[in-house]
Amino acid sequence: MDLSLLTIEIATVLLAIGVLVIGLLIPREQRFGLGYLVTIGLAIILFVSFGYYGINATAFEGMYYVDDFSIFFKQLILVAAVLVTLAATLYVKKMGTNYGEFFVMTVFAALGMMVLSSAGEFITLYLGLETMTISFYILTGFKKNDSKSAEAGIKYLILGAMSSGILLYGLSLVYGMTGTTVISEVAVKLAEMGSLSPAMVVGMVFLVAGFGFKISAVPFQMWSPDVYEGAPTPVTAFLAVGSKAAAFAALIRVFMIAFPDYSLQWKMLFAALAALTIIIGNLVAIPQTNIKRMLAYSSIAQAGYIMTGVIAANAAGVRGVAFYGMLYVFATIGAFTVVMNFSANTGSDEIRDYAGLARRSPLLAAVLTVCLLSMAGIPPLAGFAGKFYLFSSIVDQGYLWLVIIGLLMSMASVYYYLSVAKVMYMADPVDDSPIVVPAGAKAVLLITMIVTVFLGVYPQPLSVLANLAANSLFF
Amino acid sequence: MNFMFWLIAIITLGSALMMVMNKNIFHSALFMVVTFLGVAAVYLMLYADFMAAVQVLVYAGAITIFIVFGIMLTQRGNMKETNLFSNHAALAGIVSLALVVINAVMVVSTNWPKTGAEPPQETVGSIAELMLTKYVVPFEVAAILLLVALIGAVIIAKEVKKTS
Amino acid sequence: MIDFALHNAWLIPLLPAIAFLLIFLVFRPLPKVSAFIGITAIFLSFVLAVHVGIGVIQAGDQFVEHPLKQVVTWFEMSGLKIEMGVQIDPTSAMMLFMVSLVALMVNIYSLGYMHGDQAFSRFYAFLALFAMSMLGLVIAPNLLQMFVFWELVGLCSYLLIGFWWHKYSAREAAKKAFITTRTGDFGLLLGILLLQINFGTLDLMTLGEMIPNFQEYTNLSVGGLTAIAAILFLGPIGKSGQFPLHVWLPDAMEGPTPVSALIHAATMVVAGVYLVGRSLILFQTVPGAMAFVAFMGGFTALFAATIAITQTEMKKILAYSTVSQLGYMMLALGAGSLTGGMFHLFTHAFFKSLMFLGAGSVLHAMNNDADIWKYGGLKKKMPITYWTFLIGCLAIAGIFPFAGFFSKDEILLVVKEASHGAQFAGLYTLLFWMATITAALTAFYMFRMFFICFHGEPRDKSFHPHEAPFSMAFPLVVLSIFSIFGGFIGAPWVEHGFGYYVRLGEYHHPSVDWAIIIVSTILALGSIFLAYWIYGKKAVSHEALAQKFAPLYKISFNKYYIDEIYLWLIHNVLDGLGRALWWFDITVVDGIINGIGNAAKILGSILRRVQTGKLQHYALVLFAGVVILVLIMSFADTSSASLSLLGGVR
Amino acid sequence: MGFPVLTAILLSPIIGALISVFIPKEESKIIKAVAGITTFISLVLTIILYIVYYTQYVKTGIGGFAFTEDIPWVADLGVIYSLGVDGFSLPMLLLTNIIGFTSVFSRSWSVEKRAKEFYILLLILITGVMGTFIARDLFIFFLFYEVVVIPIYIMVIIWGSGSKTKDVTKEYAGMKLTIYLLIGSAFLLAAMIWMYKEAAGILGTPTFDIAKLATIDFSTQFQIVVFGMMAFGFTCLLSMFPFHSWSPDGYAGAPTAVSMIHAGVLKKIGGYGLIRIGLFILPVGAKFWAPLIAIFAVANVVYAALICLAQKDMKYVVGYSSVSHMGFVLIGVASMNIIGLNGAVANMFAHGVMSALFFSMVGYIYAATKSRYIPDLGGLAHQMPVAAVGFVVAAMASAGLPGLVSFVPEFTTFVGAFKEPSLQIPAIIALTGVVLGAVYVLRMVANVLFGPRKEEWDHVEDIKGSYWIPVVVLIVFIVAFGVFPSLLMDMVDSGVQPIAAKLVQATTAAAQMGGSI
Amino acid sequence: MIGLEHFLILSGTLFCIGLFGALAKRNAIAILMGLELMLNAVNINLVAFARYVTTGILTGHVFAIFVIAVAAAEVAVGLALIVAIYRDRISVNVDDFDWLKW
Repeated sequence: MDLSLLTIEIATVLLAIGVLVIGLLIPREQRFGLGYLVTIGLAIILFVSFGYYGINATAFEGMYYVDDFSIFFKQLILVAAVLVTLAATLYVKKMGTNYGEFFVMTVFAALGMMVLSSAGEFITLYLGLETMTISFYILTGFKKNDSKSAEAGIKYLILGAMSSGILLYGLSLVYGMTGTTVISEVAVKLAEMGSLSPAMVVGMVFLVAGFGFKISAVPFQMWSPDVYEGAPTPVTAFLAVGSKAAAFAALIRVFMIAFPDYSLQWKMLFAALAALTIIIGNLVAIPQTNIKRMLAYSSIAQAGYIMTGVIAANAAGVRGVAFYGMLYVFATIGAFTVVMNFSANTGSDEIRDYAGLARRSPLLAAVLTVCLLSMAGIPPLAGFAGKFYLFSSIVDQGYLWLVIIGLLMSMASVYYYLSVAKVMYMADPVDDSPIVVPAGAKAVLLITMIVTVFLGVYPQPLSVLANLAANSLFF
Repeated sequence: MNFMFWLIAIITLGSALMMVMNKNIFHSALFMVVTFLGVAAVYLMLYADFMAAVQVLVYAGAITIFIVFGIMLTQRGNMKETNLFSNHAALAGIVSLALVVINAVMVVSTNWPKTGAEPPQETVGSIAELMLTKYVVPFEVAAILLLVALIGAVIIAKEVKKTS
Repeated sequence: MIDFALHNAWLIPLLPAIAFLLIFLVFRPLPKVSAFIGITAIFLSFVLAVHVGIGVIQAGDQFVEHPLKQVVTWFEMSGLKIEMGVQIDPTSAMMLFMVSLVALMVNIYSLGYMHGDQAFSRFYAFLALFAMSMLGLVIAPNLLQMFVFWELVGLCSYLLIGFWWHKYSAREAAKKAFITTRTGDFGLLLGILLLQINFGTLDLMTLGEMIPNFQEYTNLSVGGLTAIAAILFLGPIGKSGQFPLHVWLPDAMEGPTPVSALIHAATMVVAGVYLVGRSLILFQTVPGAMAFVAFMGGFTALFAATIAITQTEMKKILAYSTVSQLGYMMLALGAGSLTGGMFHLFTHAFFKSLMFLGAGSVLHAMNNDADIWKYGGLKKKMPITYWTFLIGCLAIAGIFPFAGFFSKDEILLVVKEASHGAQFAGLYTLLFWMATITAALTAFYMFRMFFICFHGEPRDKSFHPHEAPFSMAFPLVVLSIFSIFGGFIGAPWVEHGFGYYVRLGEYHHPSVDWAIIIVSTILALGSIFLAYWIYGKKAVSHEALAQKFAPLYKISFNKYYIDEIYLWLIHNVLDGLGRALWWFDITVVDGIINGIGNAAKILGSILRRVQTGKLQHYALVLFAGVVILVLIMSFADTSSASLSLLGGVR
Repeated sequence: MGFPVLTAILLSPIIGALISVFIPKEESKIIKAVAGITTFISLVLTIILYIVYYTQYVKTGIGGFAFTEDIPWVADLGVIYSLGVDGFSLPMLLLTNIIGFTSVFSRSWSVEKRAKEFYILLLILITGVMGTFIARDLFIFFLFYEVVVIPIYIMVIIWGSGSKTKDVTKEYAGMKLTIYLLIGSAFLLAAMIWMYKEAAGILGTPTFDIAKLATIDFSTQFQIVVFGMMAFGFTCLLSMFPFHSWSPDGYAGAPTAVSMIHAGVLKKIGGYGLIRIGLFILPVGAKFWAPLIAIFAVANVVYAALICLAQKDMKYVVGYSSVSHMGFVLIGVASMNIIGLNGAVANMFAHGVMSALFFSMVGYIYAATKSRYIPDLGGLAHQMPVAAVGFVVAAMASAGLPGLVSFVPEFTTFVGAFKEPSLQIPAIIALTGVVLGAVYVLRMVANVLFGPRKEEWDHVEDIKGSYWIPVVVLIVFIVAFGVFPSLLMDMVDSGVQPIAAKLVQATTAAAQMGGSI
Repeated sequence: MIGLEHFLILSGTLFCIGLFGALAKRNAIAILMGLELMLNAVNINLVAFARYVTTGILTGHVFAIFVIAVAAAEVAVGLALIVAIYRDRISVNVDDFDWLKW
């Protein structure tokens, strides 16, 4: 048994526990360095993880994948975690208690995501999922002086538990039909069985519901606006990108590897859900007045776009998902970094309070605009390239209608994104005081903006990685 | 065997239903314990002795105590009318019933790949072996998960000093 | 020199063009220099034009069939080649001479007339621009070049009518002129396009060869070609002020008088006639078109003359007279005589510009007060103006031996000949009589004005008229000389006269029709006498006459209310349509777009309400979704159409 | 190919924008100078290119793409950073640079505040437009195409203005413009993606190279659908009736420079794409849709011209007039023969310079008087004679006066249209636009510039200083290309020839197959 | 003869009763209790499959044990959250938890 394959995960655990212990040992006033410590640790792990490309091995009898696909998603998660922890320092400090634990929980959530993206077997998958989710329950309810935070936590917990219940039920049915929980073996068993049995129909729908909850696909999306709004903003950011991306990784592995024989059925299912998700996400985002809520709906819509890559059910589609997922990390965290620093300064998340932000802090305004437009898929920002990858993977499979819906709605989404830009650029600020942005957050802002622009203009580097990831899944 | 099954089934489901229907949250908790025990009995029928033991220890023991503590912390005095239905109970009923039907139809119409072999009499050994070899990753993850839950529960339940 | 002129005729329009640029870009602040440049340029052009004319005459009728042509490609693409160049033949040579002469005279005249005007330089710049355009039009070897300069003269006309743009009336008149002629140009451009499409060329010579045998080259029917000719004729109708697009020309008198003389009497307005003359072969090939041209011309001639009788402004009367005379020219062309049309064009240019300049002299003296009823007795105060104006009047009235006599008789003659032709004989007979009546009316209204202005006693003593300065008198004299003797070149007794050079087809020596000569002379003299009787001798009160024929007088005085009709049409129909469409654009086209946007917004706010904040509602939706999806998945056969809709449409 | 001159042209404004970022925002004069210099460099380079191409490729009959640059960009998609100019794109590039350079010196009263942001966005905008015209790779084309939308939005909402005659705000105008164009581009993008995949299937390797795509014979059905989607996108941008309603509002709302660029060049991307991509790659589909385009084109011309008559806001007059003029372009496109296409392309150029001058002058007057409402104005030639000259030249060019740039293109367009028997009636109707054009334009000229002096405008200053630049430069081009149209037409002809040849070849092939389309 | 199907139907029904409780009850703790029933039902499934489908291979048991562990963790966190929110709103009625909406 080669445990070196698990280096990344082990390192992450050690980091988390190390920080936890250090946090307990040092006095309260000195704990504010812990955030940076976590960031540096995660960054090192991220750096190390590049060495794991091309291994394409499994550990524990096919139960745990260490392939390029999982590495890619782990890197995605690590990038998200690095950015979030770097950006969150001011916000967390303002939140008050348990400074160190916040970062520890974040790392644990990241660990859960990593396990999820590597899982080659249902039990591992389930535990990864739950580690991630339970960490998020805690993080969501972390803001002790804000009752909304607890409400979001309880909502997330109850709904999350229901959804994992139904996911489990689905998993159990698949296990019952195939007698195995290993994904690759499931495929073999199902291939022997041939036609689709009722249990598999129900099982698949339950799995769709379970994963659909995590990626917030309509009609399983309803928790996300409330939770996104109520959760502390760094958590929202991490939740929006990390949990979604990891769930997509697991979903892709389960459906593409385990159920390729039923792809006709689940593709149809996903196509319908994707269309609904895109439409409803974008439409409801329009009347929002709270920026976190607006971003929540927009992130629902984003999930819809990413689902198109799943529908393709081939390497091109996975490449699209991987590519889009990564740039979505930058766009979303960029946007939420603006939001968290803005609210750390002003205490507000209302869009109308962003009036004149362009003059109070040009950087915040510029980053928010760029990130939002990237989500809308406006060239030359990365979102455009991402959408191109996604939509080009399904257009020749007869899903032109979905492509048109996707593109139309993404252009319509510009309406509410630009409404924010309008407030920031056109209106005069009510309060002229400048916005304080700590160096770490500034770095995050610059990184996200530069990467978003750079990947839009020159997507080649990321597309190489995404290709590796996609191809490793189908080797 | 048949009789035993039906008895256990009725007890389990009946107490589950009672748990749901009861308007006194404390009584509900008691019915829940009965249900858990019923499930433990079902495990025994399925030759899962270790599972049954875990069920009794964890569920009927630990989790029930958790829940009772929860109830005690959040309810003051009179326990009557503490566990009411909400306005949309009918809708919830319809959805649940639909799922019952779906499940039943699905179970009946599916050709399950049963082996027909006799089950092993002893499970603890194999479970232990599986846990420590093949399933060591989930095992470790579960450990971390419990740690997370521990820390988290402490952080969240801890009272904050009202500043300002 | 002659040879140089013939082969470098492109210099003739180029010189004024250079003058324009110099004045406009460099010498605008220096009025004297500007005028000097302008006059020099046009003088040089004139000299060249004279040499060209001599060269053409010396060559005999060689250039009639084989014009001297020099072209360069203007632009070219696969299947379309447009050239620019110079075509020298007797007709264009005649025009070059006439245009440059009148332009020169007007340039000189303006020295005095525009003296002291704020925008003196600009005036000379525009005059030079106009000279360039008009000369360019004249020498055009193809229809497109003609159209190009045609539009440019239109522009100059616009700029010069609106020269005093701070006057409300001037700005409106300029606009009206441009738009009205534009309406005609729509037809001209359309006709040109149709010719280009059907014949593949716009070259006048080539067209001249192809059109008579058009059935060989195209699949046009006679009717089709007639339609093209008629459409093309819309251009001349607009530019040459034919009915019903004549309305702009009287208003154009808002421009400075030299401009009226040059552009709206002698040169630009005859461009339409010239164009028809240039493309007469097209009209001749289809007799219907000829009859159309003739009728429009004849009708306009009479129509304008009836209006001119009652007008009270010198320039207005002259303007209607111009319209009428242009109709005459059209009539001649419509009767098939290039000679007749061009001859009258030639002579008319001199005496009409003479009269306009004379009128300008009067206006100048009368502080630009236009009402003739305030004048009177100017004879003594301004003798040169008086005598030269008289010469003009006699010329236009067609009294022997003045220029108008010969050209007018030529027209009557050809119309009479046409009335003996094979087709439309009745129409031409009618037109002949209309022309004859017009001739009488012309003499009458001209002398009416003449007597009112120059004879009798001054009616308004507040004016102190004075004779024009030399710069203004000199052109009057020169032009009156041409008005007296200009007709001789086309006189019947000249062996190789005007008709020998300017003709279409074989040369016929002009015959003398004594009947026409006598009748027209008697009518003219009679009309002059009548005018004298009413306005000179005041034997009959003109007011009483007006009272007696009140309805007729009113209609004539109000120009048949055509302006009012147009205004009504424009303000109600055209603008009304515009307003209606704008309403449509805002409410329907925009409305649909905004509606879609608003629908999305409303839908968004409705869907938003689904999010009630109650977590069990969310859970219900979640599980209901699961139930529905299971049902769909289990009851829908993926091969069936309903579901393949989701995944099978390409 | 030595010096990457096209990249240099493209980069010059971008460098200007980057420099501007580091200039303190109080130094608005320096920022403007930087913008002016960098766009001027681009302009000069483009003029040199134009001359070189004209003498070495057009006159010699070589034609084709020159000054090409190919750098592999995204390998797995087959995207190549592929630039080049031919007789079609070069006039468009020149147009962009003329207007880009002059727009820097246009005047709008609102720009004085926050000048730094304004010029940075303007330079980005100019670069985007340029890139579209010189991209030979569809992906790069699209990338540049959409780059321009957002800067325009921001510029409209910050420096724009509402209208007195129509109940619109600048926010509305900007949003409408943006969303409209983006919705159009959604279809365009969908069509492009599908075409790309289809082509990849046929060729075996993915490519966006327009020339390579044009070698493929797509099925008739495919062409019809894809061209339809594309045409929707492009004609939205070209403001074809009934998809035009963003355009007058947008122009009215935008600051002068944006109106100039938008009406002058940005719109032309629609026509450019329609011809370069639609007609060239999907000729059979184009043939199918041509009659509909022709009908809408006629509607464009007449409908918009009539609406112009009812306008009392200067910018709306010019806005609707530009809608009207696009009808000419569309008729040329619909004619589908080389003459018509030549006319269409030349018309785009002509309308570009002409409308830029028009908007520049209107904007100047607006900036000076703070009013665009025609009844408020009048007699302005007293106070601002230079602006009046520019205005009149623009008006005359708009009316299609020969000797100015737009006459020959319009004539050519109509020759092309009349060549197609089925287009003759529409063309005749559209020709009335020439008359109506004169009516509304002259009315505006008369009511704004001429007439008695109004005392209230005596404080207004005439054009001076750097504001001379747009007037002079644009008039020079308007007159030069008007008097010597072959400078433009030869160029355009050489660029359009391959497209026209493809059209002829494809449609005859389709006719031979017996398929009636 | 009692077979797999019986157990499956039993577990399904138990699942739905739990679900009903979770969907229809106002008390947040009652909802948690319903959730526990759902997880129990899944466990019956897993154990039943291990008994009938993969006889001798106890994957299902292992799975079920992990589910129990997770359920315990979830209940712990859930109760903590309920206590936390109860402190603030003096209510465990989930219908009161609707500050976040629309």
